Amino acid sequence: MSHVHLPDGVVPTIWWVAGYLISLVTVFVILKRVEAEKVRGKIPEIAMMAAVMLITMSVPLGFIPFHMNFAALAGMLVGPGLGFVVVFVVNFILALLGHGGITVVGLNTLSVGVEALVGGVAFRLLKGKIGSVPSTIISTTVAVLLSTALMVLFLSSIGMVDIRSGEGMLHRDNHAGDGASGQDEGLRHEDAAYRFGRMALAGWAAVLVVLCLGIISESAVTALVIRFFMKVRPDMINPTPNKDW
Amino acid sequence: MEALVEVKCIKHIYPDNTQVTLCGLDFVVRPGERVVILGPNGAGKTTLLAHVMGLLAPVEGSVKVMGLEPHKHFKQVRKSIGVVFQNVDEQIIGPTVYDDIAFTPRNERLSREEVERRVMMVATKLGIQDLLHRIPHYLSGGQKKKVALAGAIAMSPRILILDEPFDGLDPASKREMMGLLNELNRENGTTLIITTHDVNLVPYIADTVYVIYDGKILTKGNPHEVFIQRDVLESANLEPPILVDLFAHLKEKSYNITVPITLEQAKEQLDALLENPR
Amino acid sequence: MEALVEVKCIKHIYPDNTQVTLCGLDFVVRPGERVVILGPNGAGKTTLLAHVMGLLAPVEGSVKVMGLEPHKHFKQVRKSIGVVFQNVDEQIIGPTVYDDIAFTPRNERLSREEVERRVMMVATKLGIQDLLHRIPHYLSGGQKKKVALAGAIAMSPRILILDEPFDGLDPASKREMMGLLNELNRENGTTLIITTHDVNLVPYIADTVYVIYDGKILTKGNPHEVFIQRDVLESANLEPPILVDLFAHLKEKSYNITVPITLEQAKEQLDALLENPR
Amino acid sequence: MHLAEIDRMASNGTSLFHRAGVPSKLLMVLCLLWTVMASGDVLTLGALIAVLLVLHLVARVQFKEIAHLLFYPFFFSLLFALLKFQESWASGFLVILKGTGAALATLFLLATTPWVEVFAFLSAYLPGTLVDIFLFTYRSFFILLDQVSSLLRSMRVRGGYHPFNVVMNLKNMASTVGLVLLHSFEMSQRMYRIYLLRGYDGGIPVARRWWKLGYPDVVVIVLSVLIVMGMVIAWRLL
Ligand SMILES: Nc1ncnc2c1ncn2[C@@H]1O[C@H](COP(=O)(O)OP(=O)(O)OP(=O)(O)O)[C@@H](O)[C@H]1O
Ligand SMILES: Nc1ncnc2c1ncn2[C@@H]1O[C@H](COP(=O)(O)OP(=O)(O)OP(=O)(O)O)[C@@H](O)[C@H]1O
Ligand SMILES: [Mg+2]
Ligand SMILES: [Mg+2]
Repeated sequence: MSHVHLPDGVVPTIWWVAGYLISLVTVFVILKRVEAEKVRGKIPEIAMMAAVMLITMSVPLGFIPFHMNFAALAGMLVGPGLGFVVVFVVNFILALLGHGGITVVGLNTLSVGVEALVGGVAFRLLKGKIGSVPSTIISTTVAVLLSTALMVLFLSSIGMVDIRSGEGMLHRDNHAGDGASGQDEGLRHEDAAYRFGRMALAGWAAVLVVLCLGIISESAVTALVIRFFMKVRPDMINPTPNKDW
Repeated sequence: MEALVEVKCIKHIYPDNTQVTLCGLDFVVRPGERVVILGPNGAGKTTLLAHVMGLLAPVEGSVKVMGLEPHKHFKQVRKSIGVVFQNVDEQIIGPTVYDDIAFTPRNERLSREEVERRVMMVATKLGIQDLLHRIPHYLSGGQKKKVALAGAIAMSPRILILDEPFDGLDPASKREMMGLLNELNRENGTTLIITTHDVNLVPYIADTVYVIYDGKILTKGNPHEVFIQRDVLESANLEPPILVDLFAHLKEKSYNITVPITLEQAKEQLDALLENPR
Repeated sequence: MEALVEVKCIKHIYPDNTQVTLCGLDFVVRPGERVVILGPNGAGKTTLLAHVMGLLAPVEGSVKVMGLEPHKHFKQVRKSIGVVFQNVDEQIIGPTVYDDIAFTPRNERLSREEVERRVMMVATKLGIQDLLHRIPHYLSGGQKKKVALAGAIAMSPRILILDEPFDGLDPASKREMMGLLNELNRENGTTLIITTHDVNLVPYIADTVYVIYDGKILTKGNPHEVFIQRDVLESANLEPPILVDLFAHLKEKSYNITVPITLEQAKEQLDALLENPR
Repeated sequence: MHLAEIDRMASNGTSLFHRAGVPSKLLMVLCLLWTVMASGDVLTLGALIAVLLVLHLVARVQFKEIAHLLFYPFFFSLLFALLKFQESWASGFLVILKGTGAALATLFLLATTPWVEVFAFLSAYLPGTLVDIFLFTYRSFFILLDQVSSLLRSMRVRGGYHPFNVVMNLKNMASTVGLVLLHSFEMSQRMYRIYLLRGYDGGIPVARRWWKLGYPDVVVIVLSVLIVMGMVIAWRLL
């Protein structure tokens, strides 16, 4: 669970509609940018990647109820743009099949798709310079962090979460008019901690711990997989230039 | 001798409510025995093997391996069992042949030297030392089967279970695989449980043959006993080996022969018969 | 008769630099012929078929199908070819059996009625009408093979290519599959190109047999001609069918027989011989 | 694997809802979704969820699978509910009920309609490439699922499963994922060539058979209207 799936019903309607529009437009633009002939040849790969993501999401890792998501890996293997398409397909199917969030497929795609985009682009930039395993770890970590940051930023900007206290932004009267500027951060933090009790803090801390574990395991497994490919099929990691984007 | 494996009238229900039963005779395997299971597609051969391995639990009936119920005592029983699945691609886990053969020993937390010793031993036995650093995915079908077998016997299991080990192999590779299995049986006393569709090979690899069809174990016995029961085989949608078919024809014409099951026996029989027709 | 398929001394290099050559005799298939290709694992059978289908292009030598080079004129050649691959899962595209059989007709932009007519026709021929609205991955192995075959023959191709179609089937299903193929050949004049490891089936399904080994086409001929060349078969790591083995033994003892290749021939030969030993 | 179970239920079910066409079911599910999203109090939501459960019951859906699947939306909405609980218990529950209820509504569609049919319907409105990707994903998913479960099975039999050892599992998982990816990419290349051979030139055609309205469709449409009306009346009363 290196990302937080938004459930239905927490995001105001305009926002999830906007999310849908933006992600669909992105998908269309990506599919249009590549020539029809090429996309067609890529469809099996995109679909396989999506299937792999769907399947690995259901493989339990010991007793911890989290799963890999491999969006960054998708960006590295099929390319950043097509990786984004993969994320859309996976999110859509998952939402239909009960992970919930049919209304927020667009937003979830944007937040996870960023991982594919950033992971894929960063990997392409780095791998020539510092070798594929270190660049995998860096790209994955950056991608997951960025996507999480975006998610938190988004949630705080719609008033679900207060980014400064790291908590639920609930008593609107308390924080009203603060905007995103955030002066006297420390003070408010303590203030908030007292006010909202231990439960929220504990919950949020748990989320952070899980997040760290998630980032570490995601990077580790992605790196191991990339290393495996470097051994077996290096041509898939270093495709001939401008095969796709 | 006490039985190593004993399966009594089991019933299994797959998640989609497909019911598979196996009643009729009991399925019994004794130490050191070579057992072949015959039956048409969908008869339940793979299902039976999965119960013996402890991967499935029966809803009715009993499965015992060395006196234990395999699905309850999975860990203990697993250590006595080596398995080669039908589709070896799905069983080769390691990124290199060496890693794959070392998979079980490493997971048993053996020391590095011990792991290496075992890998070298089985690799030598199967003649795949040269492949140790290759990537399994790019080996030929026959080589992959050998790697899978090597991985299965790395911990010297008492029982070796093979689901259609000869599938997709050319005749020479089949013969080689048979030779390897018989050698394991002879030298280490490994018990073999094998399923196959190739009846013509059965006489060379089986002490006991079980025929299953439509939820029942129809018959058991040594290959000769089983193959002369042509009506049973036919009712199970199977065919007797070609030689049995041919000599049964002669027997019907009341020539004085015993139906042979191997090529050598057939040659002898024919020679004797032609010397001396009636 | 002019050749439908003609392959002359090709060489192919896979991306990982594995070189596969096929020289020696030319591979020639005439309209309406049933051709079986024999050879050990890794001999290059699947590679040869891929060239005929136009999926691979040779770096040396020439491949002609109906006078065209298949990899250059892929679209034209494709329409005359139906294919059943070894792993049928990879070839079933349609989300339902109906959609799968209709895949090629629809892509050829046939009218809805024509598509339906064709689907019903092949489904009836193969006896899978009841499966039409099922989802392919819930079918058994044998059923999937039939669906794949139905999809391959929906456009009534002149040439039908089958890579190990009998693999993993039980004897009854094998016989059924053979019956279907022979019927197609007899009734529609479909040319068959088949690879298999099961030499015992070859006499029932082949007009011409090619033996390939180590980059060469070693021999060709009708099954009888090929199977009595035991030295060639042996040098190709193959075995003659059991009956050929048995009767060759008699022939060596200078009994007056012609080596049979089918069970019926064998019975006749034996009957005649026993009536009349020398 | 729950996705496979749901698909199996959808493909093999025979209830009234299984027999209804995609458009009418889609209409009903959209109505349900809208009511779930629009309702603002615990009581209405509770009633809607009760209705949904009854619908699942009528469709003879296995609750065990549903429960497993509902764990995800429950868990994720719980995260957000934790933040809301400080406001009031009711608003916390509202988040959980909304998240779970919406998931329950979409599940109802997928538990009574095979995946394929939903995409076949959507294919009229989505670009061809995207529909092809969805259908390819569907096939690939089931082919790979078989492979993965076999791989996991072998791993178990070969002693590679350690329920409480995350590091060991991570290592084994990485090699499994690598293998599966390798198999799948090579398979996808083979499959693409096979598809070309079979005449693929963009567009996997699917039969659409939903222009006929049967009595199950009528029932479904009436139910949808009732649900929406019930919602509107509930608003009036409040
Ligand atoms: N995972 C499964 N889910 C549902 N049904 C199954 C499953 N595996 C097998 N079956 C069914 O159980 C029955 C027995 O199957 P099994 O695989 O044991 O047959 P088999 O004798 O091994 O056949 P084959 O010779 O084709 O390998 C069949 O009807 C099959 O369809
Ligand atoms: N995609 C590939 N990449 C690299 N090498 C390959 C590939 N496919 C086949 N080969 C190699 O080419 C040679 C011929 O393989 P091919 O699959 O044609 O043999 P085959 O006669 O069909 O064998 P089998 O009976 O096992 O199916 C083998 O050495 C094989 O390893
Ligand atoms: Mg089986
Ligand atoms: Mg082949």
